[in-house]
Parts: sequence; structure tokens; C-alpha cells
Amino acid sequence: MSATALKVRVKLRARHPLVAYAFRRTAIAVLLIALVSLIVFAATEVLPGNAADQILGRGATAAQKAQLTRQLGLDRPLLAQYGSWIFGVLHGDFGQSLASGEPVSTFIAGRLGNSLILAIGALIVMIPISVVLGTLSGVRRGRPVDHAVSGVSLALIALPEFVSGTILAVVFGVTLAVLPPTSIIPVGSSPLTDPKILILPILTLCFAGSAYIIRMLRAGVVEAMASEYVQAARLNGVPEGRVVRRHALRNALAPTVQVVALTLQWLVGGIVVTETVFAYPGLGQGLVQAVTARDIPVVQGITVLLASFYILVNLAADMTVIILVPKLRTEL
Amino acid sequence: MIAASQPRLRRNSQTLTSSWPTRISLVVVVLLLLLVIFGPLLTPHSPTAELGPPFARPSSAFPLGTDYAGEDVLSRVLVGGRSVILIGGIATVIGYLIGGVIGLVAGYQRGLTDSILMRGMDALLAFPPIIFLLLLATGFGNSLTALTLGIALIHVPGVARIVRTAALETSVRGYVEAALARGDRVRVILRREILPNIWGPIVADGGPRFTVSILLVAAVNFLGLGIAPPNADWALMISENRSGLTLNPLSVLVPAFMIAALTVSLNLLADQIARAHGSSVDVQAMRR
Amino acid sequence: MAINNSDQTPDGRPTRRSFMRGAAGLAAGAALPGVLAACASGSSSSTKSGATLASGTAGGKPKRGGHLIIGLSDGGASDVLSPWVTPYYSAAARAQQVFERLFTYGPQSQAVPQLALSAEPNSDGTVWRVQLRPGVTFHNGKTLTADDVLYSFRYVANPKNNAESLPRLEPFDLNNSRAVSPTEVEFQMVRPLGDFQTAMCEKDLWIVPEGTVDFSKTLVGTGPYKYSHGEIGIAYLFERNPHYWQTGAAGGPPWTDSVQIQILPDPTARLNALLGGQIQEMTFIDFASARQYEGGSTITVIRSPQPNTTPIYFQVDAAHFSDVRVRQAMKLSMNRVAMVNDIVLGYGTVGNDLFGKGQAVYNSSLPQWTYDPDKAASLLKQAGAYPLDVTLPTADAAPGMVQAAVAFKQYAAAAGINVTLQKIDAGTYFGNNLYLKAPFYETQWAQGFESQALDGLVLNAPYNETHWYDKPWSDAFYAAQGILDNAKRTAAFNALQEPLWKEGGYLIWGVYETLDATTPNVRGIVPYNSNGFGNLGGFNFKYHWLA
Amino acid sequence: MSEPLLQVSDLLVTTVAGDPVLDHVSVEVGRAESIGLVGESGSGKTALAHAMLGFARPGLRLSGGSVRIAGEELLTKSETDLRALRGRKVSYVPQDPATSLNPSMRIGDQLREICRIHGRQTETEEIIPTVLGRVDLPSDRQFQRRFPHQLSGGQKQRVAIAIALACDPPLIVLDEPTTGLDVVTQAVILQEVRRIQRELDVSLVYVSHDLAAVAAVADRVVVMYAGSIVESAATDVLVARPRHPYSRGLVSSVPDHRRARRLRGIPGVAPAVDDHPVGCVFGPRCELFTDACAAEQPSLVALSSDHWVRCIRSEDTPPPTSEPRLAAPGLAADMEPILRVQELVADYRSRGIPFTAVDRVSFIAQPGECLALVGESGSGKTTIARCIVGLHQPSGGTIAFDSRRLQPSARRRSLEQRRRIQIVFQNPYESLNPKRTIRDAVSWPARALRGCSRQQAEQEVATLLDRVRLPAGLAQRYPGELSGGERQRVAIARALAARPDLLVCDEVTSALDVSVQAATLDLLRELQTELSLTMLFITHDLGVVASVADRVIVLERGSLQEEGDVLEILRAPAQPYTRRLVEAAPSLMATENGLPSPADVP
Repeated sequence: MSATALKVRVKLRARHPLVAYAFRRTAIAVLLIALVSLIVFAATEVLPGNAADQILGRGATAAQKAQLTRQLGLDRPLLAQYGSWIFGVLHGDFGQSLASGEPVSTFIAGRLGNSLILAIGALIVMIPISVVLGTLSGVRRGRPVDHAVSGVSLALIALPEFVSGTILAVVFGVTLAVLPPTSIIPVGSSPLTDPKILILPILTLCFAGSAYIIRMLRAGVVEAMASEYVQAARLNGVPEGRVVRRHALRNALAPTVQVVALTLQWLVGGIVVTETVFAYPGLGQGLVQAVTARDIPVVQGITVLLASFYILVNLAADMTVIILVPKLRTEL
Repeated sequence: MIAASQPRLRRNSQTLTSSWPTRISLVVVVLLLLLVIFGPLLTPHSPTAELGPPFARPSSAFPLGTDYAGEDVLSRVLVGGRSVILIGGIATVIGYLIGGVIGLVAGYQRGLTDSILMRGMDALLAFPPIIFLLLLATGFGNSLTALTLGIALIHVPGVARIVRTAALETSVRGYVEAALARGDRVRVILRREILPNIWGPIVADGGPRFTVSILLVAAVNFLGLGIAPPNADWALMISENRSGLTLNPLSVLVPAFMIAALTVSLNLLADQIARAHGSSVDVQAMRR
Repeated sequence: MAINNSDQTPDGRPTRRSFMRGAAGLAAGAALPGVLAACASGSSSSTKSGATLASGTAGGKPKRGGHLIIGLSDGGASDVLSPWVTPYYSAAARAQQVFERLFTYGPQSQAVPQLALSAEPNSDGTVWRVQLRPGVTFHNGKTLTADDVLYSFRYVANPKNNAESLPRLEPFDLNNSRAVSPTEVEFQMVRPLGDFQTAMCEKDLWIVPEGTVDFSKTLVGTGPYKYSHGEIGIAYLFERNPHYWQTGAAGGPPWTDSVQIQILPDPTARLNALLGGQIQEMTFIDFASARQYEGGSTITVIRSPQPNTTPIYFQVDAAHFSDVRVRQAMKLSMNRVAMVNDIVLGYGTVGNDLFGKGQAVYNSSLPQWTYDPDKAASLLKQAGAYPLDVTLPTADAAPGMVQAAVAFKQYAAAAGINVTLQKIDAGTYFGNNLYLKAPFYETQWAQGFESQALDGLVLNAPYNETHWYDKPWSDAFYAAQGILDNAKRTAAFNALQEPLWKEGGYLIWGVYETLDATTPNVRGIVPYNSNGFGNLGGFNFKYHWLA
Repeated sequence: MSEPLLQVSDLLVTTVAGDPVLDHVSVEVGRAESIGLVGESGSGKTALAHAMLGFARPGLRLSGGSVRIAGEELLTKSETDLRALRGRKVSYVPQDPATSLNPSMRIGDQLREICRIHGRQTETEEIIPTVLGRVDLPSDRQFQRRFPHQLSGGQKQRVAIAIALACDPPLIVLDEPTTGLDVVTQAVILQEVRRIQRELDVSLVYVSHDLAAVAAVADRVVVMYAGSIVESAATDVLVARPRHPYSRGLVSSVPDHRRARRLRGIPGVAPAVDDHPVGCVFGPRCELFTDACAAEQPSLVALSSDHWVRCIRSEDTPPPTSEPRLAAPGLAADMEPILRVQELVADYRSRGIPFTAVDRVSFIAQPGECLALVGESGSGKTTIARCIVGLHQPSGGTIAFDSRRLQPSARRRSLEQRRRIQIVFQNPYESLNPKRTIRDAVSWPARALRGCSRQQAEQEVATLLDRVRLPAGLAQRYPGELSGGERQRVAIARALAARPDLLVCDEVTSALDVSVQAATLDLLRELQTELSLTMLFITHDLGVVASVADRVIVLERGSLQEEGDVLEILRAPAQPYTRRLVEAAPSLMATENGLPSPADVP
């Protein structure tokens, strides 16, 4: 680090530390994404069998396969392949699907929107409910509501998405025929045109996800309620409602943000399974198809996208926590 | 200068089997483990033989009816626990071994090694678990070893972080510093002073982690990338019998119940152990 | 034993139907499509169980209008719009709504005129003159001419286009073929062709406007529906072709305004969608559910007596299998009766390692292979291959496939054959790098002998799964194809089946019907008994209407 | 006196399990009166302080008796009514300032909140500056926008006091307000509390384990032991002539730098909440204990109008001890110094920014001598100790032991060096490995450093425990079952197991109760003379230095201020910094002397 760069860093750090910290963390995040892309590329390139077989499949002569291998540049050294792939990704071009020859980006674009709708829908439903329930059981620790909420959340955590999804689809979709058991929508239109199809998948996602948030949030609130400053507030005559809101919850807020960021890690997994159960046309179902079809570029594209999305979310969560906790904010 | 307010005798922690939820979860866990060990010997029929019509209702010959391929559901349930628990168990243990070593080294060495190791952990954490397993499946197909190692790798960052925190906290304690001053060898300090004191948080974290392993194995099997038929596996049974839910619901509900019973009771048990060690699992998880 | 849930068809599987002329006795070009709608579907099914073919949904006067959503059992990430390679059911269904052929199959696999009115051969079948149907226009308004036909055939024949039907045009000499007039084409043949009409029904011999090169974005054909838009691997929308030649003044098919082909590979989701009323039709309902819902009022089960089979095959030149005794040991180690009872639940009969059971071209005189594990074991010992370890990949690609593999493993063990199963995802079972490479595999065909030979037994066959490289056998086959007389040709084909039965690589344990399902208000479906993509009345959605 | 402001009568506070934490306690506080509540850990003083606000910590219950403030009974009030009363009728200053202020609320907002909830929104903008001024804190807007973590320990405690004063309550209860602060800040806070009490005519209840601090503030002192009041008297009366044996033991245990004397401490351990003895609760530890005392719990008897005592033999209680200090072992003048520290420099890196903790310090230690290193937190005294013991790498200077250079890290020192230098740490609850028995802990050094076999080492355990006056029976128990004082003695025994020549004691008694501290210091002094040990005693408490050390070194922010004989330096400190320390340190002798002005407090 040359002297001037050091001087700049120190000056920057002095004047507005938050920006300097954000800059540093973003740099680390970008580094992480690069590392992740390397891991994804390595994991998929280690494949048994050759990509050309995939495309031409049966009946292709050896000559045709060799010609295609050259055409796709698969005969070049791994590092060169990785270089051109990453160069493409940075320009939004994830290469071509081996199976259909279509550009991966078009395959992803269509499905990404649908998955986002499902994810955001699940979050909108899941977070408020679990924050309320988690806080309630944390504040009223040891009382009936706490036992009820903790018990239910403990059971829900153990229920895999594909079990709850299957049962929901049959009970509400077939036996009662109240809600659509699968996600069939007019071609090319977004799921929002017929929101009814979103109800069961979102419910399935909420079961596992909310249980996780409730348990973690409850622990945070219990810890805050037992803190010294809460006892001091009570001894200063602050009414209980205000003690809970202004003192306990205010300080349990930061860990809550981290918990929600953690939940996203499970949500992505939950979406892959839920989309398969309800045949929902999202990225998760697309990924499963691509994996079984050993369609490497599609797998690489989706995985890097999901991993980077997840890293950025973590970064955002950390930044929010820094802003929320005065001590961290001022001591950057 | 710390005010001398520490109670003289720390209240001995609530004995393990005093509360009823613990007792029940303990019984369930023991029952399930017995099932895994002795199940295969008790099966009325061969779990992989097609013996009757598919999705037949429960009858004297088949107490829980038959599944999609006409195999006896009861025999398959008796055998089906092994793969879930074995793969989940082995993956968790390996995760602990690798994560534990990394955590200890990072916590004890501190300085540069600590930050390098922890940054490495962040890279691993970047992958949502199921995506990571799907990635491995792309490369290695249905290989169970890849699945087990994959799940173990998923646990490594979490375990490393817990062990590191515990090691950090213990290494500034008086008895460790006294050992350092005596010049005891590092191995001796780790064995005598540090390890015995960080068992608590590790065991407390073991329960939920084993549950996570089981759910991951189940999800991968459900997506058809794990155990292959005709092997009996609770998760696979749910996946392959889904179409028969209206014909013979038991073929799906019984394996689902077994997974749920196993995971719920494990969570409950781990929670009680954690409370006995003074830090409930949730608080533990919070620090992760 | 019920099948778990049928779903994708193996991709790359041209289960095209081809049918020797002699079967239904219908002269070429006789039955006009209009007649089709009226004729009852009750043709006797070849199933021994004598269950009459559940009547289709043909009754009543068709109503115009409505939107039809059909759930298909395969398709996904590898879907392409181009009609020239239709390796699996949903690909064929999509192409068939937009494009048409000169002749196409009717319900009894008879060749029915479509864009052609008639085809007359010369004395020895080396020249065929085809009269085109007048007044037919493409979706872009252009009128159909002979030049379009020749252009289409030349496009298929050109290897650069990777068209799947290329081997079908092997007997054609397209350079010397010419357009006699805008509505008449003369085809020269390199060698005599006995049945031109049936050859035209084969695979993807679509007629496209002259000069069309790009088939990845827009599709222009003469079919009943125009391709509107779609999402890869999710769903595709087709809208009514207002100028369709069959509609006519009085208002004929296509009855519905639009058709949506929905890709639903997950069998449970597909069945739930039908039960939940989200889709009106679905392909491949599993045997157990069919048994449960047949005759009920919730959904209607459509039974098509196709010669479906899920054979297990071995490459005859692979290790051990080159020894005929090992091949025969394999045939004796399969308990066919038990498998049919447990898997097919009465919707099928025992197989004898030959294709096209129930059709004219089928050598039923050959003795039936039975389950004799001890003999099999002794044969293996003689061949020095005891015990025999094999790995059998399997998938839910078609009804009964996994159950058959599981059963084979169970019964073959008695003969000293240790089978290790390897389950692969159905969607890629025929698209991965194992198919056509692994020495031991499971496959799915629903064709007669002639079609099957062209696809997998002649020398340059695209899917020579069993590595049946037998030049004399191929030449004899081509010669048989050239015989004009039906009876003689059938006898020749039957004779060619004997070596397959004796030492072929296919272990065909059973033959069963194709089972689809629709909601009660769907009408106009005439079950097809042809082999190949015959679901829901040969994918002729134009005849379907909503009551 | 007019009707008392606060009247606690026959108050019973029990744990959830029913054990008595406060056993029928009665106490009164008049208007504008300042009383001190003194008691060691487990005496129930905090529970009483809380009860004065009608509050019981989770796990405790107000089971009986009554607490009336200005005639208004608290125990029958509902929680909401109590909330309205707290802060207005009686307010509370918590113990640990670092954790009792809401970390995410600005100082100004916390004050505004108090005014708002007690119905004084309108005058908030005037109250805040005045109340901040009253506790010598800047009252400008910029200060009010600060968060708690941006203030020093002393400032945080003053904010807590400001909050308590905000609504002019007639009674303020302070629970160990200065325990966490350094001695100079503590002195300033005590002086301010005293001034506020006089100016505003507020009644004060000052709860602490530190008799000297209480004496500086309270007019009257109430001594508590194991959940009941054993004596109550005017401060100077109690200090001069305590009538209850426990009070006497307490007074003679308080180290006082103005009167260097031998500290005796009180033998034995206070009874746990669930095994109070029959009869007088102090009985088992009392020299005057007779069968009569054991018959039944003596009641509180009035010796004079405002002097009460709960002891039937209060007449025979001897005056507090004032024996001369134990003589130091024979100091041979020409002996080579056992320890020589030359130009020692050591620093720490916090978040990448290095700062110097020890700045070129040099000193020597004579064999058999007790050398004290004195200074406030941050003075570098602990860092020096850690360098000597090899736990911290110095960045400059040398340390010689027996005139041979010591390697910076203990691991690279010779076995002999590692054996002859031993250390005892500050926090008794972390000095012993909870998972090992006392025998294992005490025997290990002999095996590791003297090569003894397991049997030999374990045989010595009994003699070592006896040497630190602990019953041999403790050997097979775990640290978890011992009190703080007992654990610290085991730590000392462990150090002795290596037969050291230099024993480094890093604040070993600051975490202990006064009586236990006195006993431990007495033990250390005896060991030093018996084993002619050289001791390096690190502490911030001048009283402890006066009773234990022979020579003293005064440190400030890493540099050596002054060095010399203990008694001379305490009597006539040469350096201004030392003088300020000596004047600020609380002492029973100097109840009325002038305390340093708040200006010099950091």
C-alpha cells in the first residue's frame, strides 16, 4: 500500500467512516463473488463425460463431436475457458445452454422474475408474522403464548417443505379444490395475473422459514428483556409498554436483521423444493432440470447468480446492522 | 476491578431428565436409534420386493399397505431410517471434525491465520446449502459420498465459528493463562484446559445441526439426486409415493411422521442440553 | 403393480408410428378426415384381457370456442421450437399443431391424406406421383405449391440441418424429383418403395414454405393452429389458424380458439392440476390412479391400445453378451408373468422380446420365453459368466420403467445375475451421456416392427441401442420394404423377427396400453392404436372441443 | 425527627424457592437524611435497595412486611402505579454504569423520556441543562446528542445520577454507584453526591460493600449480614467503636493507607441463603459465640437513641484491631536483586492502532521483599506483570531474573525460570479450570515443573491446602463448589506447588469482599515471611499497599512516577500525581478531609 493510498484511506476513514467501511465491505463482497464463481466453475468442470456428447447426444459421429468441442472452445485449457466465461458473465452473457442451444440469459430472465415474485411474496407474508410472534413469545417468556409459539415453531422446523407442500397441494388443491394445486398461468404472463396460484407455494415456504425466524428472534428478545438497562428503565418508572418498545426491542432490532438475512439462505433452498412440488416455473425448478440434464452453463449461470445475490443480501444486512447499532456506527 | 457479586455456589443446572419434554424427546430419540439398528431384522417382508398391487390399503399381509411399486410400506419404514440417520450423522460428525479443527486453530492462533480462515469460511457460507448440493450433484451425479461430504462442508463454517468463539473466550481465562505461564505445550493446554470447557456449546449445537443434515439429505433425495431405488429411505419414500397420497396416504404420511419425530425430538433434546449448559441453543445460534 | 407415475417420454425416441399396409385393410387415401370425427372409436383393443376400449369422448355435436390447456409429461430446459427434431412427446405435440405432412396416421395407423390427395406408384414403385390438396395456404398467406414440398424434402435430406427424418428419405432421389405442376409432384426413387403413403406419415416430414431457413423464432406451417408465443420449458400458446383448409364454410375443426401446451414433468403435480381443474387434459396417468378413477365422474380415463413397451436391452457386442448363451440366460431370467400382473394391472399382456405385438407385422408363432432361473444359471456357468454383475440405469421416464427394473433385479438374482440399479432423473434419461453408451440400459418404444427396424436395427439406424450391426439382416430388411404385395412383405418382415427373438438384445417383458386423462367436459378425442406419439387421439387437438 | 420519609418495617424477601433473602428487616430514613447500607456479597443489601422502590429482581419475591414512602405503602400498589411513583417519589442509581444506560438512545433523549413519563414535558428543556450542570456535565446540545458508549465511566455514572435527579424525588437510592470507577473519579462522585444531598435536602440511601466509601457520604450506617441488619449507628460512632462482632471484624478488615496496620479479616464463610444457622446468624464465625447466642436469633436492641445492635454480648465486643504490620523478612542490604527490569517498553494494538502501555520503566526487586506496583487502570501495571511472567512480548528493554536475561515468551524460558516465577490472577471465578478437581489443579505444577510423579505431587496437596488455611477435604471437590475467597487461596496453593521464588499477584483481592480480602492479604504476608518469597503485588488500592507492601512503585499511563518505601510515600508523596491519589483514596480516618476537585478527573 503506497504512502499516498494509505493517507487517502486514513483521511477517508476519518471524514466519513461509514462510506469507507461500505467501500471496504463491498470490495470484500466482490472478491467473495469472484471466489464463488471460481468454485462453481471448478465444481462443474470436473464432470465425467464431455459436453459435446450432451449437445449432439445420440447418433452423433465422433467427427461431429470433435468439431462442436472446438466450436465451443471446450478444448482450450481450463483457465482460458474460465476467463472467457467470467468475461461473458460480467457482460450478462452466461453462455449457451448445452441442451437447447438457447442463451442461458433468456432461460434465466424469464424464470428469475417468477422466483423473485415467490421469494418476495413469501418474505412479505413470513417476516411480519414471525417478527410479531417471535417478539410476543420473547416478551411473554414462560407464559402460555410462549410455550404455544415455541412448540409450534419447533414442529414446523422439522417439517420439510416437500412434505408440507405435498399435503397442502392434495388437501386444498384436490380434496377441497379451493386453491390451485399447481402453478399454471397463461403463457408468458407473470404469476401476479393469477395470484391464487401463489397462495399454496408461499404457505409452504412460510412454514419452515417463519419457524426459524421466530426461534432466533425470541432468543434475541429474551436476552434484551433480561438486560441491565431494561431493569434500570423499570426502576426509573418507564411504563412497561415503552420499556419493551423503546428499550428491549430497539436493541433486539439489529440481531433481527441478521436473522432475516440468515433465513434467506434457507428460503433459496426452500424455493427449489417448493417450485418442484407445485411445478412453479421459477429458477429453482429450472436449476433442478439443468442439474439432471447436466446442462453445465445453465447450472453455472443460476448458481453464480443465486450465490452473488445471497452475498449482496448479507452485505446489505451487515450494513443495516452497522447503521442500527450506534456503538458500531460511531466506532468504524 | 469487578464488584464481588458472584454467587458463591453456582445453582447446579436443572437435571437433564426433570422436565417432561426432555423425557419424551429422549425416549423418541432412543426408540428411533433402536429402530435404525434392529429395524432391518424385524421386517416382515423384504423391503425391496414387489409383493402386491401398488398403493394397496392396509391389510393383514401389509399392515401399512403397499407403496408405488407394491413393496411393503412397513418393511421399508423399518429399514428406511438407516440412510437418513447414517448419512446425516456421518456428515455432521465430519463437519464437526473439520470445522472444529479450523475453529480451534483460528481461535487459538488469532492474528493472520484467524482472519484468513474466517474469510475462507465466508466463501463457503456464500452458497445456500441446497444450491451447493445441487452443484455437487451436477459433477458427481447420485454419489452418496459426494452428498455426505457436501453436507459436512456446509456445516464447517458454522461449527468453526462456534468453536472459535468458545476457544477465544476460554483462552483468556485465568487457568489457561497460568498454563501458558507454566510453558505447558500447546497440545497439553488444548487437551487439559480448553477442550473440556468448550464441549458444552458444541454438544448444544449438535442437535439442530444433525436436524439440518437430515433435512438436507431428505431434500436431495426428494429431488431424485440422492438415494436410488429400490433402496428404502424415508425421504425417497415420500417423493416416490406422492402420487398415491389419495390411494394409500400411509405410504407418504408414515415416513413423513418418522422424519418429523426424529428432528423435533432431537431439537428438543439439544435445547435441554444447551439449557443445562447455561446457553440455550437459540442464543447460541444468534451468535453464529 | 401400478406404475409410479408415467412421465417424460425418452427424448430422442422417435416412437413414430408406422403401419404395414395390410393391417386395417383401408386403401390408401380413402378415409377423408371428416369421416374420422364420426367413426366410433370402439376398435377392438388387442389387450387379451378383453376389456373393451373405454369409449373416447367422441359423442355429441362439437361446440366452437374456448381455451384448451393440455399437461404434457416431458419437456423442460432442452425444449427447442424447431420441428425438425422432436425427440419426445411435448416436442411432437407442439410441432403437430403448426405443421402438416402429405399423409398422416389415422386411429388404426392407416395413412390418411393430409396435404396430399393421392399418391400413385409406377409399375415397380420406383416413381411416385403425388396430387396436392388445392386451396391450402400457409400461416403467412402463401399458397401451398409443389415447390414447397420439394424444398421441404430437400431441407430434411440436407445433413447440415440435422433433421431427424433424414434416414427416412434414404430411398428418395430428390435431385431428379420434379414439380410436374403447382399441384403435382413426381418423386424418383433410388430403390423401389412399397408403401409411399405410410412412409410419409413418418416422423418430421413437415411441409414448410419454400426458402424458410430460421425455425428458432417464428414458425410458419399449414397446421390448424398458429404458434403465438411461449416460455422455454414452461408453456406454449397456439391460436386458431383462421384460414385452415379443413375448417371449410360450415365451420369444421379446429374447434377451440386456442391451445396451451403446459410442461408438467412431475407426475403428481400433473395429476393434481387435472383434478384441480387447472388443465383439461393430461398425458400418461399412472396405472393405479387410472384403476381408481376409471368409470368415475371426476376425470375421464382415455385408453389407447398402443404397443407400449419398456424393454431392458444389452449391447450384443458388450463383454459376456457376445456369447449367445449369456443372451439367452438373460431372456430366461425375467419373470414376465409376475411383472405384468404386478406392474400393468390388467392394462397389458406378456411380451416375447419382439416389437409391435398386436399389429399385423408380428411373428406370433415364435415360442414364448418363460422364467427359468436354473437354466439361465447353467447357461451362464457354461459361458463362464457366473455370477454376472450388471448395472442397470432406470428412470420414471415411462409408466412401469422403474418397477420393471426393480422386478428384474429381484427375479434375476435367482439366476446368479446381480443387478445394481442407478436411478436417473426422467427428464434427462435419454439426453445424458449414458444412453447409447452404457452396455445395459432400459428404454421405451411404442412402434411396430418396420418403424423400430428403421430406428434401431438397420445398419445406419440412429438409435442402434443393441449394437445390432448385421449387414445381411439390414439388406434383407430393405429388400422386404421394397415388396409391393402386402402379404409377402408381412411374411418377409415376420421372418426377419426370428433372429431378434433368438439372440437379439431386447428383453421385452410386456406390452400395455397408453393411459391419458381429461376433465369430463372434453369431447372429440378418438383413441389411436397406432404406435408412436398417439396420446389423446394422436395429438390431433383440432378435433377436441369443450362441452 | 419528623415523620420518616421512608419506613421499611418487618420486610420479608424470599427466593422463589422460599429461602429468606431479607429476614424481617426494618429501617427508616428521615427527610434530608443520608444513610449507608453496608454488607458483603450475599448480605441482601441490593435486594433491600430494590425493595425501597417496590421492585424484586426475577427469582425473588416481596413476601411480607411493608415499605412506605411519605406514608404511601408500596407493596400493595399495582405495577403501573409503582411505575408512576418511581423516578418521582423515589429514584434509583444503578451499579454498573456501562450496562444500565440504553445503548441505542442518546443521553438527551433518555433524560427527555424521564421528564415526559412523569408529566413534566413542558419544562423538559429547562430541567435537562440544570440537572446536567448539577452533576458537572456539559449541558450543551452537542453533548446531549452523544450515545452512552461515547462517554467515560465517570460521565456515564453522572448521567445515571442526573436521570435520578430529573424529577426532584425526595429520596434517591444509590446501589454501589462508584464500584466500577477508578479511585479519583470515585472520590469526585462521592463528593458531588454529598453536595447534591445537602443542597437539595434530598434523602439518600447509599448501598455499598466499601465501608470507607459509605463513611464519606452517609450520616448514619446500617450494617447488614446474611439478610438481616446487625447494627445501625452514626457513622463516626460505628467506625470508632462498632458494637456487633461482625461490624468490628468489618472495620478491622478495611485497608486504610492512613493507618498501615495488620488486617485480620473474618475467618469462615457467610452462610448461603438456604442454610441459615439457628440463633445468631453470625454465630459460627463469631469469637464471642456462646450457647445463648445459638438459642435463638437475637433481636435488635437500642444501645442509645440512634445506635441499635443485634447481639446479646455487644458489651464484650473488643475495639477494632490495630496491630502493627508483620515485619518484612531480613533484608540483606548487599544481596543481588532477584529481579531487574531495565527500560521496559510494551504496547498493544487495538483495531490496528498501536498504543504504548509501558514506556521505558526500570526497577529492581530485592529477594524476600514485597514490591507493590500501584496505578489506576491503564497505568501499565498489569502489562509489566504479564511481561515478567512471559505472557506478553515487550517491544523494548530487558528483564533479568537472578541476573540472567528472561526470554520474552514463557515457552522459551528454562524449566527452572518457569518454576521459580509464578502468577496468581485477579478473577477467582476464572482462575481455576472448572472441569478439574482441586487436587488435580494444585498437583499439576509439581508434576510439570518439578518432575514429581503423580503420587508425590498429590501427597503435597494436603500440606499446600493447609498452608493456605483450607481444609484438606476440599481436594476432591470442584471449583464450582467453592467461594471466591476459597478459590483464590487454591490458586495461591497452586502457585506454591512449584516452590517459586517470585510470586506475582495481579489484583488478587480486588474481586473479593473486604473481610475475605483482609484474610487473604494476611495469608500472603505470612507466606512471604515463612517462605522468604519475593512478591510483586499489583493493585490500584493504596490501603492494600499500606498493609502488605514493603516498597512501592507508582505508575501513571505507562511511566514510573515515584518509587520508595511504602510508609514514607504514603505519608509524604513527592509527585503531584501520587499526592492526588493519596488524597483521593477513601479512608475511615479522614471522614471530613477535603476531596480533590472534580476538574482534575479525566
